Amino acid sequence: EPAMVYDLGGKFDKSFNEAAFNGAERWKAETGGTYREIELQSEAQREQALRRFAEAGLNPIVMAGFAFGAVLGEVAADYPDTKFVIIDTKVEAPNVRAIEYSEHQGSYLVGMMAAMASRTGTVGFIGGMDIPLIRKFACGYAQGVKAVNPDATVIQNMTGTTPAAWADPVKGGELARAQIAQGADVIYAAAGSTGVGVLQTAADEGILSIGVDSNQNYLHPGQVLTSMIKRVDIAVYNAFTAGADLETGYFVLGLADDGVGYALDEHNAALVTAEMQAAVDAAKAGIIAGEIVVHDYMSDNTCPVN
Amino acid sequence: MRDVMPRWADVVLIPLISLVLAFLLSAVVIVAIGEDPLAAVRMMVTGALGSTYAWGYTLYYATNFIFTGLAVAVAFHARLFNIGGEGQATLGGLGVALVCLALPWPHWVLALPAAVLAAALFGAAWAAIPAWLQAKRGSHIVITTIMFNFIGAAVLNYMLVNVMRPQGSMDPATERFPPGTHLPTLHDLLALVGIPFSKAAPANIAFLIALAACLLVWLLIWRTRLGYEIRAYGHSEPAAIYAGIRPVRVVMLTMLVSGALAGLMAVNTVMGEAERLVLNSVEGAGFIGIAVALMGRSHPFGVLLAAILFGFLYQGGAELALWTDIPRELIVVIQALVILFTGALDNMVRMPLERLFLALRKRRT
Amino acid sequence: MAGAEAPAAGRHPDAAPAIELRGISKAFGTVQANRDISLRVMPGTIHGIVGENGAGKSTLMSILYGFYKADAGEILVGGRRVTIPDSQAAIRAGIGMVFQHFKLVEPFTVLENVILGVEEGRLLKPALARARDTLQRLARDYELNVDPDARIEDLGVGMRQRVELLKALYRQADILILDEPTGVLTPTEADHLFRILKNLKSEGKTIILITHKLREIMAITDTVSVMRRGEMTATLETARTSPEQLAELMVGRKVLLRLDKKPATPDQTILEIENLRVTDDDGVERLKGVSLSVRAGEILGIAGVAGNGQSQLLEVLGGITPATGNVRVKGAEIDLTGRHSDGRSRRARGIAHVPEDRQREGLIMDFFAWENLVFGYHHDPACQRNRALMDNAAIRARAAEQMARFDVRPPDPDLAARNFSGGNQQKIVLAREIERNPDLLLVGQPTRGVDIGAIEFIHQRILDLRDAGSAVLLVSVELEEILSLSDRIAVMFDGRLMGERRPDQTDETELGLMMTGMRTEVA
Amino acid sequence: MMDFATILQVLDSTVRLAAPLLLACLAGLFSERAGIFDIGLEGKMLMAAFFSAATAAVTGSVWLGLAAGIAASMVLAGVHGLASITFRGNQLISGVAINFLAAGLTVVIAQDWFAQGGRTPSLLGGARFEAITLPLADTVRPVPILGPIYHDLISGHTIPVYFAFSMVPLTWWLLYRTRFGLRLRAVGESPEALDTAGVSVVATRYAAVAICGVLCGIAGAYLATALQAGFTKDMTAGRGYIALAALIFAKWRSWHALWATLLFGLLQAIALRYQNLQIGGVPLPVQLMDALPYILTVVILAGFVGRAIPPRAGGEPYVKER
Ligand SMILES: Nc1ncnc2c1ncn2[C@@H]1O[C@H](COP(=O)(O)OP(=O)(O)OP(=O)(O)O)[C@@H](O)[C@H]1O
Ligand SMILES: Nc1ncnc2c1ncn2[C@@H]1O[C@H](COP(=O)(O)OP(=O)(O)OP(=O)(O)O)[C@@H](O)[C@H]1O
Ligand SMILES: [Mg+2]
Ligand SMILES: [Mg+2]
Repeated sequence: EPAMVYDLGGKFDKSFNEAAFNGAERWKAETGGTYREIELQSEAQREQALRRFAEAGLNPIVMAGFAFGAVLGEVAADYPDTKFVIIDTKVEAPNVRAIEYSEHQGSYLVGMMAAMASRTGTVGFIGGMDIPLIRKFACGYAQGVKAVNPDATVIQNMTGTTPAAWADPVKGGELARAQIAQGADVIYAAAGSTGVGVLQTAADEGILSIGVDSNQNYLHPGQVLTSMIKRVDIAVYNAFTAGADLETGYFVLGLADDGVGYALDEHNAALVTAEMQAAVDAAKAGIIAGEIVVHDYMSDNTCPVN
Repeated sequence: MRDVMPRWADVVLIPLISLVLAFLLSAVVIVAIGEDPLAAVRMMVTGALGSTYAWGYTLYYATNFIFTGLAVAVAFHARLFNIGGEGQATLGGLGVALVCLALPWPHWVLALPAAVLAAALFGAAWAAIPAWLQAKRGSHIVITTIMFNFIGAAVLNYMLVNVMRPQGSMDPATERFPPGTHLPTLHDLLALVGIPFSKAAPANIAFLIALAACLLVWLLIWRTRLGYEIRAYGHSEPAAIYAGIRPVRVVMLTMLVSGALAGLMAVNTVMGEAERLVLNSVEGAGFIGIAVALMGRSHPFGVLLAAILFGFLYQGGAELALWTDIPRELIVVIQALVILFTGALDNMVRMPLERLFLALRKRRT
Repeated sequence: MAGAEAPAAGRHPDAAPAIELRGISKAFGTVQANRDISLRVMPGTIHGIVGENGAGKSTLMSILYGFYKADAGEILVGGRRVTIPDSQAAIRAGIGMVFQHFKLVEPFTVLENVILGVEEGRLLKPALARARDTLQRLARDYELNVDPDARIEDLGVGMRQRVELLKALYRQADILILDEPTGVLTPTEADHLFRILKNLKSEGKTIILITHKLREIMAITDTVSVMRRGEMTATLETARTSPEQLAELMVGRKVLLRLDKKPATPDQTILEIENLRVTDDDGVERLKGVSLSVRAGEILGIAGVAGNGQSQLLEVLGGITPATGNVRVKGAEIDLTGRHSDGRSRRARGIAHVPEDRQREGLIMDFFAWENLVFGYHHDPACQRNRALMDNAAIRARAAEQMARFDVRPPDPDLAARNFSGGNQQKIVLAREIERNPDLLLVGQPTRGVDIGAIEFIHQRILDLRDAGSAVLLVSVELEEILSLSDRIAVMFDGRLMGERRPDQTDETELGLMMTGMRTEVA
Repeated sequence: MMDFATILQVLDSTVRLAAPLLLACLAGLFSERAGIFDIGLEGKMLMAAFFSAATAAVTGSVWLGLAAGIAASMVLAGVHGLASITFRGNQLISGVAINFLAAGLTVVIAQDWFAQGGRTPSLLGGARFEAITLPLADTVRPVPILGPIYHDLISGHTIPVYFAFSMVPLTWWLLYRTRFGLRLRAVGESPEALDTAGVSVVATRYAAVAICGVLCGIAGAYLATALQAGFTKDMTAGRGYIALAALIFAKWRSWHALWATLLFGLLQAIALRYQNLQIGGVPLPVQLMDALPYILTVVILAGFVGRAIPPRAGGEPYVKER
């Protein structure tokens, strides 16, 4: 029986954790299997949760979030027969499958769309916890925006310095208001369930927003320009499907692997013009082909544009 | 004139009835969310007591609650309501982490006393300002300790994010403590006497420190002059002043001891279990200390029993959350009900009982 | 037992009693505060109630005023049965009460206090205006002048009592209960109060007056009831009784007014006080330069109306209140403000202290008797087992002996202090303080609320200590006690000593005059 | 530095963030002025937040949600009243218990009803309080300075915000100009005075506690149905404690409560927007901003900025007979 461990935002954060949850649910629906899951209540429980599941003989154990990195190193060594999957950070151990995504690539695409949809030439970015991973989103986004409109302004805010930043919709809403006041008319939220507040405020104030991780277009139909989807669900689904025979190692999934992308569905069809779509698809092809290189913030902790 | 009730009724009967009421109400909640309370209890018992692994967790949590429960109890004796165990334990954690990371400790035997000292000092320091404000300025210690919980959280947050987070890490946590600081677990300790015990459970030598703390607190309160003065002050401040007991001194010392005890909890969590400092490693244990002290009638032995009960609830509750649809917050509900019935609604049980005993006595005479 | 029939008195001998109580009983937990009490008070009279502390006087009156609910019994007002479940009902029945401990809202103004509960309407404005007018009228009619806009916290006790009276009058009370109104008053204020009461009586109002002072009973009441241990022992016509008879009824046996005591043999000076001054938290100077001395083997009694600084004097000497001036014990200067100005340092200097309020200060009511018997002396080397721990076994053993010697009943060191009667509680305190053979014993109100048997015992112990060569400083509001115990008597008034007398060369009248601040320095 | 528009923005969000603090603070004011200390403001708000969101989500009506929120908060107020008035228990302990009860029950029930990890579904349309535009807001907008102030700052908030601010003079009037207020203040200073004046201490205190419940209920409902669109676990995030701090800061007075909560709201608004604030070249860590309300309260309590004297009978149960 496989197991899923969600990070502090909770499995219904409509974003990162929920993507993982959706993958697990899809596996359950398709195979009729069962799995165990736990939502963390505090940082201190990470290790306990992993050990509890490993003790109970669950296999594989999938965890969503970079913050598990530090404890997984320890725990994995104690349970060599259990396979672990960690998303968003690199952990090297023989029984660990570590998956990272090229979020900068997906963010680049939605950045282009933001720039094209913006009338004011000012777009916003609201990140969750201020860590290199989120700066990677921001940097990719900014590059996409500038690629379309070099004169555009990208306002960037982070919500906090601790995991609480992933779960503060009020703060997200207030930051969105602040950015709107500064002229932003498209805001990209990469902040877990904090982003729900951003999208809500954007809808209330009549501007466009961009969702993250899961497809969030449905939250405010006609008011969410698109979502930068990160296919955590596929990672979970694949891990569950592979079961104990899971291939371990380190994997980076990008546009080429459909690990990241932008969402297009009936909720935002009216917002995405054909021209927009063409430009973005071209860029996607360019990136896959290596003609366009999107700088990865985490490679050197700097961003060429901002 | 005599007491209306015999002592055993006050010490045993009332808490017991209160506890039963709290549990009955909890059962109602479980039924209301469509679960079977009996099955839940069974699962909690196996999950918390059914294996050495389970015991290891139960005792690990109980260790925390012994420390915070003693902290609240000691303050209660001076009629001080230290609601700041959370903050004091947080700072205790900071102290432990600083000590563990400061030196390349060769062996835990050396690191442990230093960490114990640091945890106690940091915890006491965090209680000192509210204590001083209470003693000198009469600011209500409940409010100041609440404020210091928040300030403590901010301090830890700042330290972990801006100072102690290792280079390149995204996680607001310190790096792992060096192996020389790793404490022996119950597995290691019991192995010495040949008893097999789960290796994965986090209960560690801090449990023994907690037991020692119970004994020391008992000695302090009932066998030393300071304890005598603390109790006297708690019963009557004017009488204490008459007797030459200085309120400032008693309030300060009591709160320092209380804060130190709360801080010691970090030896268990930060040094014994996590082996690094993370945000919110206290996980509400400071507040559970209130319930533990109330239930244990502020007596170290009562605190020990109540702490084990809460350790059981905590671990059992975690198991429930894991294997059923009952969320972990059910434990918070139970905890709230225990505090409500043993603390705030004490008279609800006491008044009818007193009437009963009064009537019984009248009948006898 | 039922109360005796009240002899008819006052202006309407045939009228129904203004108040009639029948078979009132009330218990607080295990304490039976009132037992089957009956009482009749005729309209237009002043009726006194006397009794020892804890006899149940206040409880009975509080029941009449609806503050407590009686367990049994009935109340008739003006001949009609009424139920008084709360004070509102009492007020409606025309009953007003001035409590022993005032029931005023301190941060409120006089006006606000007066209208509280009788605002007549949802808004305050009309009520305040009406009350202002009424107060003006009452002030005129009864010499009850108070600034209606003053805050209670800024008023002295005398003024506060006026406000309480005004409250009752504003509610148009016909029956006024006053619970120990003169305890806190200066003699002038008390005289003023009695003038008002007579005035009210002449208007046909009925007054019930609780007091400890038999003098007042004799002076102002028409009839008087005596209570003892929750029961009503007698109701008499004042004109046909005497203080001695009342005292006997109060305590249940003949009262010895004078003790047998050997003449004092004063020795070297133990306590010297020079120019002692104390200012309390409210900035009021309570001691205004007191100087006195006490020698070994003598008892100095301090007489005075409560609130004239005697308590502060004891508290300063006991290390509770800081002060300025000089105090020397056996020639050594005592620290009055610094690091050594606490009870512990005083005890180390041979000063023992029996505080005025044993339950609030002298004892920890929830501690066992044996713990209380070292209270304040718990740092003594004899109490320690080693550097860290106390020797509880030894303390308990010594406590048992002391309790036996002081005839504490029951002599059980493992009983909590709160479970002893007042007299036995006091014996515990005395045992603790006297058995240390102090150089100086400070005693405040040693026999307050203590039954006569215990009084004699306690007095004897204090004399024994004197004869053993200790200096004793005695403060008491009971003039008889002062007269019978002291070797010298100093009278205190308004924070100053008014002069000194020898007990055999003075009497209650002279002392009483001095206590009112009148200089009688003729000798 | 900040321009006028930014200042307006920050003030605007100050108003939004101060509103729940103000409501809770006034709630505490009523309770504590009547002598019932209440550290359970947080719990009552949380309970109200959940039940208002849940009801609004199910019925689609924010007004029904508001009613449910108030009712839920009143139930907890009733528990507090029972413990501290009827059974004369320890008010602080009761408050602690209530906070835990709310923290636990909201999640347990939310999980049972909605199975969304302790949340309610997002609220849409009529299930939320919408911002209302005050008359003439658009007309006067072009007027310099005053126009934007009226349009951006004063207009455009939700009904509970306006309610919260109008409660300030109302509270003052109630306390100082009405019979009820006189009695309420009296019972907090000297319950025996009120009792002997023939007014029921118990009834007066229950009334105060009930008002506290209503105001906390509105505060909680505002959080879930106006400030946010739905309930999330622990969404009060310590606001009850900040309100308590503000109450001390305000020295238990209604107008002071307004300034205190506005100040704390401003601190929150600034902390929300500026992760790294520089003042005179010195970087202020955001953690300091977060902790500032608490630090200020401690400073106030220490008596360095005028002393806060609580109602005299506060925290003590009224015991006539031992
Ligand atoms: N509220 C109360 N709760 C419990 N016991 C009480 C209460 N009030 C009085 N008692 C007890 O009832 C008895 C009678 O007390 P009461 O106050 O009526 O005496 P009193 O005659 O007025 O004495 P004093 O002269 O000291 O005023 C005492 O034993 C007292 O301790
Ligand atoms: N000026 C003073 N006034 C009153 N008490 C005093 C004064 N000086 C000392 N004492 C008390 O008298 C006792 C004996 O004093 P002394 O200084 O000789 O004691 P000690 O053994 O040195 O104790 P310590 O270590 O506390 O100074 C002590 O309990 C002390 O507190
Ligand atoms: Mg009395
Ligand atoms: Mg010395």
